[in-house]
Amino acid sequence: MKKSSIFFIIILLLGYFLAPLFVNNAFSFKLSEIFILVLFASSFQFIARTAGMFSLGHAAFYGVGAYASAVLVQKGYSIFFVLLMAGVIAFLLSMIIGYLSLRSTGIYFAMLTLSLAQVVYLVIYRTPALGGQDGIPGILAQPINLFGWELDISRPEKYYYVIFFTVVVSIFILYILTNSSLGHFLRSIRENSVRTSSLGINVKRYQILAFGIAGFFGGVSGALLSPLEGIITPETLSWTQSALPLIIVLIGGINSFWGPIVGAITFEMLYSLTIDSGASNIYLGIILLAIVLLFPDGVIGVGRRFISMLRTSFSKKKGRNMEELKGVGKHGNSAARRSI
Amino acid sequence: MLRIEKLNSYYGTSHVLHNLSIMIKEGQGVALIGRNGAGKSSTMKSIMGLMPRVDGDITFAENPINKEKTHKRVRMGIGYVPEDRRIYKDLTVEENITIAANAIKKVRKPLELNEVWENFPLLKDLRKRKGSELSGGEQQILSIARSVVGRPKLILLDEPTEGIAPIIVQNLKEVIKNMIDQMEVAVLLAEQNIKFTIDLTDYVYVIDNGQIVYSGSSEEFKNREDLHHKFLGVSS
Amino acid sequence: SKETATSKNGSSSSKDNPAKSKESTNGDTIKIGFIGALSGSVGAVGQDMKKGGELAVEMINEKGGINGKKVELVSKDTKGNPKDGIQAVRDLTQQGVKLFTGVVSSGVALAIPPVLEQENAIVMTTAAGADEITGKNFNRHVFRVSDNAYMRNTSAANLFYKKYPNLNNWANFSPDYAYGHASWDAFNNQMKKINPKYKVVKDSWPKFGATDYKNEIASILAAKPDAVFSSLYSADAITMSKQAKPYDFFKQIGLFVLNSNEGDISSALGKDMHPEWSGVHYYAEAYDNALNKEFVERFKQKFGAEPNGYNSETYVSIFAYKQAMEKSNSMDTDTLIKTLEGMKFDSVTGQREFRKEDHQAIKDIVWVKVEPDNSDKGWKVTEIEIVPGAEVMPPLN
Amino acid sequence: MGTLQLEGVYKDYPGVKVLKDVNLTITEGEIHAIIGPNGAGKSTLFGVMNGDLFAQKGTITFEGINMNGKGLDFAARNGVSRCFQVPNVYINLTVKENILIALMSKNKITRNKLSFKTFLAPVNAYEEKIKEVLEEVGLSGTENQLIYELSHGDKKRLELAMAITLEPTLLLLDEPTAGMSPEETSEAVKLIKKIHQTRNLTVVITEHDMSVVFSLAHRITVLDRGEIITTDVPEEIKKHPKVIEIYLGK
Amino acid sequence: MDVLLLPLVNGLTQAAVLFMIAAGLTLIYGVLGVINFAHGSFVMLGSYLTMFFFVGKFDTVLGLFSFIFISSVVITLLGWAVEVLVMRRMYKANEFYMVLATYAILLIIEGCVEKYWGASPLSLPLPDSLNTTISIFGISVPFYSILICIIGIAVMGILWFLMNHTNLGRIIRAAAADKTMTNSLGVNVPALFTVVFVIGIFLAAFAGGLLAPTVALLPNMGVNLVIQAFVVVVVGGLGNIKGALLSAVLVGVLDSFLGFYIPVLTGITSYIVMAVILTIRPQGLLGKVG
Ligand SMILES: Nc1ncnc2c1ncn2[C@@H]1O[C@H](COP(=O)(O)OP(=O)(O)OP(=O)(O)O)[C@@H](O)[C@H]1O
Ligand SMILES: Nc1ncnc2c1ncn2[C@@H]1O[C@H](COP(=O)(O)OP(=O)(O)OP(=O)(O)O)[C@@H](O)[C@H]1O
Ligand SMILES: [Mg+2]
Ligand SMILES: [Mg+2]
Repeated sequence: MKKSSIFFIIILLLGYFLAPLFVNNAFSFKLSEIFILVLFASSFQFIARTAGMFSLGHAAFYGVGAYASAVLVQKGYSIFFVLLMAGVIAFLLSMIIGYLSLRSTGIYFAMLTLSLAQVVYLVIYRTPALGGQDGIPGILAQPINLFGWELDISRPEKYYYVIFFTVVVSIFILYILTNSSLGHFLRSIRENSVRTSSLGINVKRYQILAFGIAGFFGGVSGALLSPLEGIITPETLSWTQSALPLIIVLIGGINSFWGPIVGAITFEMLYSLTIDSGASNIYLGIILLAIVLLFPDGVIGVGRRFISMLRTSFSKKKGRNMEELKGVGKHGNSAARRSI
Repeated sequence: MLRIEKLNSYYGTSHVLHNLSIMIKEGQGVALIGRNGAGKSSTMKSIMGLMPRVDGDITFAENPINKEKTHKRVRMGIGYVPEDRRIYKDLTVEENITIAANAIKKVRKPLELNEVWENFPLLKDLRKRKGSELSGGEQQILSIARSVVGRPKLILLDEPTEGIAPIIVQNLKEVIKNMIDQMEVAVLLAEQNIKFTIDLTDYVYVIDNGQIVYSGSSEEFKNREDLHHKFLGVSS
Repeated sequence: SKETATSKNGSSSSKDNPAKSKESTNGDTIKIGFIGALSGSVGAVGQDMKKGGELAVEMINEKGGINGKKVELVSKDTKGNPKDGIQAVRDLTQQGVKLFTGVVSSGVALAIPPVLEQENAIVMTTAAGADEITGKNFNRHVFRVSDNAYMRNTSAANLFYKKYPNLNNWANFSPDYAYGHASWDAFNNQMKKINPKYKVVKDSWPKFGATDYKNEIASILAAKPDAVFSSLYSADAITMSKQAKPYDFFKQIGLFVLNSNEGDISSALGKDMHPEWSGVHYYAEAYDNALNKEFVERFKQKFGAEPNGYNSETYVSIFAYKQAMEKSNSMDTDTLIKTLEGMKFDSVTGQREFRKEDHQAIKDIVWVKVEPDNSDKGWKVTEIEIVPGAEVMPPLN
Repeated sequence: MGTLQLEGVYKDYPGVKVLKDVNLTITEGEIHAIIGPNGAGKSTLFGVMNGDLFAQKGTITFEGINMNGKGLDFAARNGVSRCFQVPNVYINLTVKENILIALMSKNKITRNKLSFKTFLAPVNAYEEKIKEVLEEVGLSGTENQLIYELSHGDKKRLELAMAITLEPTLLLLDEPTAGMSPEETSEAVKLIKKIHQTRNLTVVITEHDMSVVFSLAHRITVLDRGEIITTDVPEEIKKHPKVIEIYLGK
Repeated sequence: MDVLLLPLVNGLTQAAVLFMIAAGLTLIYGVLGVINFAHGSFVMLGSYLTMFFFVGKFDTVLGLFSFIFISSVVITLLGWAVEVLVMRRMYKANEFYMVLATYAILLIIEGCVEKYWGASPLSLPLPDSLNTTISIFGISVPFYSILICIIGIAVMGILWFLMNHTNLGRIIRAAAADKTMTNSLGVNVPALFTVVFVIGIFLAAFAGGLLAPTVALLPNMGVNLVIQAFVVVVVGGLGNIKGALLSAVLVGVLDSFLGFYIPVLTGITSYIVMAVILTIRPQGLLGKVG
């Protein structure tokens, strides 16, 4: 990473850290939700972009993490322990689902994850101990003790910091994993699994591991959700929820590590802007269509194109650069296709 | 019959064919010789309209075709045997051939099935086998048969001998010769195998780095070992 | 062009513009927040509820508002999701709203109390029926102006035992989810208590949102019940009715009780409507008091239709707020909660009272008998029964 | 050691018997060629040899280890590397990244130096090694090229480089010179010879170019319709009447 | 006897509708490579339009079926427009972009229906002459269910003939395997794509029309149907019409039976069936390997 972008990230983090001091509660609640979505989408992107596995059942881990945290928080455990446990439970579940689904590939894999996630959804939906269809209300995080300093995190402005810290750390870990040798193996499997396997790599084991890691962080993101909203319902596991990370990642830009972040912010903004129009689905549909048809590299792709346009308009060799610019767009598209 | 002038082709940003000009007369066998990556396949794809971007003129039977869709070109009488064969793995040998026949049926009368078996006796026994159950050589022959069934005026053959046993290569040679001589089909043959090519064709284009670097009659080229060496790296 | 854009914004309705709204709170407007599903699968219910609220606000403002202040209804769509419900409450409280009405889904009603507490606000739910809202999950910031599952279905048992003492073999036909189970439990328990000959011959639990009920229909018929109790909801009830028709289901059983049909199901089915007893929040012709007359008249005037139970409950809730504010002459949340607790107030369905301990309104339960006929509508109400709320209030725990 | 043994191997696809009673011993250190007409089952035999395909009957052992159907990765970890008929490399990665994956895998197999450095910054950790391997196969200077910029012959070299990175004892090459120009072919032959010598490998190849076969192979097995016709030294094969009839022609 | 027969007939009725939806889905996937999430919204539109044209106008059997047909045609035209305007630009893209594109279309269609007809459930009455039961082996079965089964079988027959005994069918199968090559053999592949998409949409709309008199109409009614149909398609083997038939019957009947005897499994059955079959045969019942 370049020095300038590290600097930029630090400024950004500082801004987010201080945000609750300047904005109202509704806004910091919204920010919290965005953070959770960012982690949810990043965990999805970890397998989608790095390992080329498009799961359509990612909400299962999100939801199971959320339920685990709802139960554990109510039992009085401290939030960080709860997050870890929820992650571990989601990890185990996703290893199982991964083991079953990874017998197939491509769209079969997607449909298998979708259907297994539906099974998880229906099981939770019909478990009276978990509140059935009504879910579990009244989830309030216990105060945490930081070096003798008691922090009441039951209020969202305070709980914000738990979310902030967890998401930043998780994304950092995901970043490292993506660029580690594990990430390289996963990419190589995505590129050509026969070749990877003939290099002596047990392809399936790695895929399951990657699926498990994605499940872990998906679970953590869900676990952050339930104390924030105070209630958890089976809808958290529904298939539309599984489509969410895919939508976010594609809106943001699938090829960029920052895609989920940009995507989550854009998505939440669109959602808030259109919810009271009474036709939010139509707007969302049109916007998605526009992105898919016109901006396959998402908002980040648009930004990059815009920046490179600015650059070229300042440079002298104009005639040639227009040509190049077309190339950038085209190349971008094909890169998007390739990398999936 | 086919005339290519100043053809430039691109894959995205990479410019692979530069000002290429080629001419093929009716019923003539023409060779396109060049080493790996020289641009043989790209030339054929350009003729078929399968390249992402092509500039220049291509006329076939006096009609400009560079704006036509691929299927239109086929219906005008161009057949194509790609280097990777691309037979239908799930369909039987017979079905593979009937599809090709049906596709141009409205335009021209295709060959009857038994005419196909006559020309490609090897396929007759494999008639009911699925494409996936054929070996590489069998697939190659099927692929050629499939393009011939529509009685094209011109066939583009991309490296038909690649990965084929010597004995089948002999067979293949006769099949192609037969096409040119008896069926009066013009053939553009992309090859690296000079021996195989020269006997089948009477004119040769040598392509290197996307440019035509030599053209002349096959007889002449046959004896120009210096050229073989220069453009194809044959040392003998 | 920037300036015109701003001025356009400024002139648009204030609910879109938090800056402007804040200003007006400090002035002389009382804002009441309406939250409910305005789109999505229960969107129609939310739309109906909102109409009642709009009418109430209009009528109050005509007569000079509350304590001399104008009232404004600001609304936000929850789509029936807890998540959006919470966000709606947060957004509206940020605009200075402290009093809420509406709420279609029980999920939202159960989700928002912690936020209400934090923001020191009150909600008066007008349709959510889950018992927990005023029971197990009681929260002092939540009031329910309408009835709940326990009341509705206990009243059913009382009423139909009294009306049809000879129908003893009952079948249950309810959706397999919380509200369905709560409904059946209340009905079943009460029947067991009061009718010694009562027997359940078939207990069917189709999936919520199912599209095929033929297996259940046939097996219920096979059990030959005298009467069928059902808490199928909305689309499910319609689908079931359509699929039951070829079997002559409704002719073969003596009595069909559907615990929640605010006229929506009958209207959708039209000519296909079957005979049934429907449980409703309110029925326009059931009451002959002045308040109701005024409501029906004004509602018809404004919306060109007869009001239903979703319209009425939100309407009533706004007047309840009005009475509490006027009685205490205060806008303070705490004071208002204390005033509302145990408050008696007149409504279109006669007098109601918020029970002090659980904030559940003591109100009548209305049952109407619907039968097919040859009119354009395809059905008509032939009988109305009212069960006083006090008889069926859930026990306090 | 280094010996691959096939005994009574049968392999069917639904409706097609591809290999019939194949008995074959590849002895340590030899270059063994398998030839035969198209569809004889050469590629299938390769698949069976390295555990990619499961033979319904018979045993396949390498250095005493059962290979049958154990998967490509198992074979690779036990010293069997394979190059495919169509060069099989990571087409969207650079040359360097291709080798990098192989090196990381090797590191994983031998479990040496599982350090933080190789986990977190693999590219830097392997820089040196990548250079060495590329030099060995004659691809120096192409580190940062994308695969589609490579010639066909170079792709085959790259695949070979990846295979030898694993330091195998047995190398399976399926038509190593198919699609190559004569120049590339003769270079490929030299390269295979060199690698065979310096690395002390056992090599099995299939090939249709008889000049390649005769200049490389110590022994040749002729396969026809799934059955072994004969296994012998090149001089004998050239004279074998059946082989001439079904394969060599003339 | 009746305890066995009843769920069987019900299951077969479900299977008939599911098959019609799944056949279109699987055909579109097989040739165009598109997972059409919007398929369900065309089913839903089929129901709504039939209701829109039909209600209170021509209360006869002939009236009902003509309007089912007319709505299907109208929707097919819409499908054609969608193919030309949207899908055609998407074929080169990754399949998940297409999932998203069709999801967007679903949102738009659903949103428009909700705007126009409202979110509350609507109903289309069945003509009285169809609203009866007939007795089979002593148990009464709704006549309309039997009718749906018969139509399902007829549709199957037509499709089977189309795919195996017509040129179009062979070419469709060829294009499913290799578009570029099929194009190079002289087939107008883009036009073929349109034809296939439109056939699929017609089947969906037709199924929707048939379904309309038996259920409450809701703007989101297509979503559950399409997910069920996906299960059917995947279990049968993507792109395989015969597989779709087999698995529609399997899923329909199993769901009906298990739901009847073990109510707690209703709605989960099909997913469990799918999970079990795909773990044993990852490519689906009749899917091809790889
Ligand atoms: N899909 C592609 N994208 C980008 N470049 C490509 C693509 N396909 C081929 N090229 C490049 O275009 C050039 C010409 O390739 P082409 O396939 O036409 O050569 P060829 O003569 O047919 O070679 P061969 O003998 O290997 O078949 C080569 O440099 C090749 O790398
Ligand atoms: N997956 C498969 N299913 C059915 N039959 C197959 C399959 N793969 C190969 N075959 C059949 O097995 C036989 C041997 O094929 P194989 O590819 O091993 O031949 P080969 O000797 O490598 O031929 P070539 O020299 O053309 O590459 C062929 O007849 C082929 O049709
Ligand atoms: Mg080529
Ligand atoms: Mg082979």
